[in-house]
Amino acid sequence: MDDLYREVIIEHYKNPSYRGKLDPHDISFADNNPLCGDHIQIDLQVSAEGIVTDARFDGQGCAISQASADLLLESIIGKTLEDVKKINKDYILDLLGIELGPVRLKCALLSLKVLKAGVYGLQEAGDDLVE
Amino acid sequence: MDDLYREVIIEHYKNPSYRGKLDPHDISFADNNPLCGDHIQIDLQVSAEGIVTDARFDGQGCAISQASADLLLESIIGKTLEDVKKINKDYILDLLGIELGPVRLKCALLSLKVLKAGVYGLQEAGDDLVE
Amino acid sequence: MTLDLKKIRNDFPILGRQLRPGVRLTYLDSTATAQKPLQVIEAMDEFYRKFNANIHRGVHTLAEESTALYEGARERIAKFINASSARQVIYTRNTTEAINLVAYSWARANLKQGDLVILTEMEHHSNLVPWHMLQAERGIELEFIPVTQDGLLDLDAYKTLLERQPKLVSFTHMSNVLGTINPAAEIVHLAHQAGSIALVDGAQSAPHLKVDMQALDADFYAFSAHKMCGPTGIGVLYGKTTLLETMPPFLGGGDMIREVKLRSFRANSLPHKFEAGTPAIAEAIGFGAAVDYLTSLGMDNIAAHEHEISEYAMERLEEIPGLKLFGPSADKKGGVASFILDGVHPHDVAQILDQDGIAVRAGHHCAQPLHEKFQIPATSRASFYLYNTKEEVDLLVKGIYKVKEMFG
Amino acid sequence: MTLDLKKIRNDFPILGRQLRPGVRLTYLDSTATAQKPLQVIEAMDEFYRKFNANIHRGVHTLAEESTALYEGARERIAKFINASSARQVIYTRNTTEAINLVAYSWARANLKQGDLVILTEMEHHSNLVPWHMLQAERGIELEFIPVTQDGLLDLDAYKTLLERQPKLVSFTHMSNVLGTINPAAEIVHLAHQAGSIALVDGAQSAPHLKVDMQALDADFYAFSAHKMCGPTGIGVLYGKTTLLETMPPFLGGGDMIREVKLRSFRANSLPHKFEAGTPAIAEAIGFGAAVDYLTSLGMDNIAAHEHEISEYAMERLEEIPGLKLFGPSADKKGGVASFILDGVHPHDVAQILDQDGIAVRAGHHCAQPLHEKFQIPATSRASFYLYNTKEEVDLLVKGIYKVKEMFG
Ligand SMILES: Cc1ncc(COP(=O)(O)O)c(C=O)c1O
Ligand SMILES: Cc1ncc(COP(=O)(O)O)c(C=O)c1O
Repeated sequence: MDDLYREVIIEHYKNPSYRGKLDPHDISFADNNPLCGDHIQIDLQVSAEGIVTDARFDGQGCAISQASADLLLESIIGKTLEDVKKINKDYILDLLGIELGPVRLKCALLSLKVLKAGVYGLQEAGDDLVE
Repeated sequence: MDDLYREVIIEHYKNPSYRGKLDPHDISFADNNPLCGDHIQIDLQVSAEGIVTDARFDGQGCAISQASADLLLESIIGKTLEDVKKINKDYILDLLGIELGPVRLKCALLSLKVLKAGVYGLQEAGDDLVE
Repeated sequence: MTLDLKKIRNDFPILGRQLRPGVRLTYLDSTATAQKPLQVIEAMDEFYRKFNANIHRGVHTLAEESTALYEGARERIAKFINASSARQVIYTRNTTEAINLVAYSWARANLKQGDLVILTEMEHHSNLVPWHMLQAERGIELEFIPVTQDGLLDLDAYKTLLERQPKLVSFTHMSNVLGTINPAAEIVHLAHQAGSIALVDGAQSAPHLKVDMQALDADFYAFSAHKMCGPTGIGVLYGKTTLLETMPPFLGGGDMIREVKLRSFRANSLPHKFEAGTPAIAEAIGFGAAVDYLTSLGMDNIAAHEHEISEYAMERLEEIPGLKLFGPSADKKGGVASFILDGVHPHDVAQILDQDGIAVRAGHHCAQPLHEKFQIPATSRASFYLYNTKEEVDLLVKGIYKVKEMFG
Repeated sequence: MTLDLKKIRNDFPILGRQLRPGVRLTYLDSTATAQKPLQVIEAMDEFYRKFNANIHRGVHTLAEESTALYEGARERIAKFINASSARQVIYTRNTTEAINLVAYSWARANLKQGDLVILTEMEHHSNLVPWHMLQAERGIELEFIPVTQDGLLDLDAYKTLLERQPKLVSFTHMSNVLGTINPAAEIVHLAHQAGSIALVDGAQSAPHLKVDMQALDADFYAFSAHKMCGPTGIGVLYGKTTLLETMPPFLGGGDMIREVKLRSFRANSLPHKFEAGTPAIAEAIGFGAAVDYLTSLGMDNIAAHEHEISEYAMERLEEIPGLKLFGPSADKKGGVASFILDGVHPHDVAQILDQDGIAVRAGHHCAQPLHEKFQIPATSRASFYLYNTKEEVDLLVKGIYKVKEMFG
């Protein structure tokens, strides 16, 4: 009915393919969306060549944030960490196929921030990671 | 030409009768107008019965503040300290015979604040003294 | 006297807004910020068109006029909360800055390691973080009056905490999530009996209840204009004169001084001592217009109207299957309805309601610890103010059914 | 390009005001606060009529719109001062709060007893009192770059002071009394060479000069909207990212947090870390409109216009017997003319000029130590901005002759 709730988003929200945890994992990072308190954790398995071989996310969030996490992880499996570092805001918006205002954008970008903070080995998932 | 500069004010400003210092004195107090930095000192001689027998002011200020100091001191000589404590804003405005906005009012009231702070033996000449 | 809603709604231009073709605004987010009546918007507009000048130091006409307007607003705000003197009304940016002023000035001068500050589990971040910072810096201790499952403060637990001789009890008059109206005068009285001073966060009470500083007897009371029909950028810290007078200044700069030398200064008298630099002049004047507006309607009438709407909303919302409301029953709370809906994230609730122009807030509403207590990350919150109607509650309920359908 | 004064003056409703029958306003007090063009007044008016909502946390349409407007203004302000990122632009109430933010957050985390802070003798109280307070609290040392008799900073003395390895050099870009435009980039560069950081008080430069954070290279730069055609209640602290990121938060509360637990919090990222509570939303939007307005005229054109007026004013004022001007020659200063008139107190000068609608300021202009240096308690100050004309200078001169007559 509305762009924001395209079927693909509702589908990934209700039936995510990459929800869960990975044990063992090579990279694991978690952080919050300061605006709403939503929390997300991302675990990665990475090959010796630096290629993401598996990925999972866990935590709570709205349809936008959960669907974008699921879509994001789906899209990075098989990519190198170097490629992951290059992912930005527009990449996510393309995956979701929607326009978002500044507040909902934060929901959509939370998983990317957490992913990149993990890949870079940072303390915190800052906004500058996705600019 | 303008109410604020009635002849009596210009006259008291140019030729004040109570400018100077008293030595010896029984009460002496000085403070600033925080708005403009004008400074005024008032010295009093007081009889054993608590009657003001002489008074002087010193310092710098605009015509309004100087004239009101001169008029004020003129009016309190012969009064008791108890009477001086009762003097308020309206008394000064009556002496000056003019209306004043909130900023110039501070100029007009500086001498009264300093006088009352001295009479009460306070540390500072606060606004509450003239309310 | 009941409010004339038709007339009132005409005072608020935004309430007539079409968000999208055919979609009218239903504003149910006044707890976050209230809408502004023309009376307030025009007072500020007029200030900039006719009177704008910097205050206090100017002797020219505009400066005299703007000073009189700025200080006149302070007088009316003082009267609105029944303060004994306008000197007790210190302009700040908002409630948050007002509480920080107390934390920086009063608390840093009076609290030392091990001193106890009592807060509650239902505080807004604005009445938590300043004390967290002081705890890290000074080693003060923090304790919290627990919140019961039905959203009330546990006063027995409070009385037990008081035996530990706190220096400060700081609590919200009304919860912005649960809507709970706390027995503020009683909490203050008990604090005083225990030898403590009391700060009341009035961000949600000043807009909605008749508050009276003489009856409340709080040592400090903090509130924001923007939640009570006034502009952004201005709030107030009210304080008892003896406390304010002995507190050191907070921000240093122009206007808060009596005299400045190259290497030292003397502070100005109240309220200026705490107002450094060019203040929010137009905003103070707008705030004055806002309290005039509220006074003209009557705070008792406003509270009664909100109560009626709120009671109706509780009834209607409770009927919705899978919807859980937080907070006490309608008689113990203001016009706030926070809820969760089975299987739907609050963000999605708010987003889907927005498609029909219904503005509710979703998130932790700056009260994360309270949400944690109830083991939920977020709620959706509808809140009601003097301009809301029962028809708007009906739209909300209809919208929630639509949400359920989409995620069904 | 020269400014189209007729068109510009029409943008400012207040400039057409009749103060009293037959008495038009001649506003020569822009150094205290500037007047506001319709573009700014209407941007805020429109915000309240159409978009008002609290920002950041709302997902409904109004909240998205107001957040976008608020953050969009930040982007344009960042561009106006050529900051590399909008994250370096922190909204404060005014210049004063911006300087206090540095004094409370950066300085209290970095300065210890005996550490040297260099100021100048021409500082506004806002760049003195915060350091007096820190001196009293921490025992830091203060030294002052002297002002020469013709109103310039003594840079040789500065270089000698730098040998004492200051931690901070904090100085005004342009004096609000003398009008002196200090060689800010050079002062900053010398500070850096000596291993010190540098704070520039831009309250008077941001409104009047083209400022460029890349060229200036200051670590902090503070300015106020109300002096540059914007509203009251909003200002900015610009800072270098690495400094801002390592500084502890200042005010605690909503919005400046990433996460809050009952007993602890984590701070948000820049710029939000330093913006606690509901900010001055409408005012930020008004500030954005103000920088748009200034940009549309061109800061270089504004500076050139002011220079022309100022040069003319200096010439005319110098001709008046018994009038003494303070500050350097017109080529080294902005549009500020501070003077004293033999035998007449500055308050009386201002008051009598006001009878003809001429608004000048009288007093110490929040720079008492500078006045003390020149051994005068007060001056009268006429100041010029983009909307002032040579005819207004003529009215001023005529008015001063009238004053002389009255007190003759
Ligand atoms: C040089 C200078 N610094 C600081 C300030 C303080 O600005 P504000 O009052 O807006 O904080 C002023 C304004 O008078 C100024 O001229
Ligand atoms: C209970 C309570 N306290 C404090 C605040 C903070 O108010 P402000 O953001 O205006 O500082 C709020 C506003 O959300 C509130 O609801």
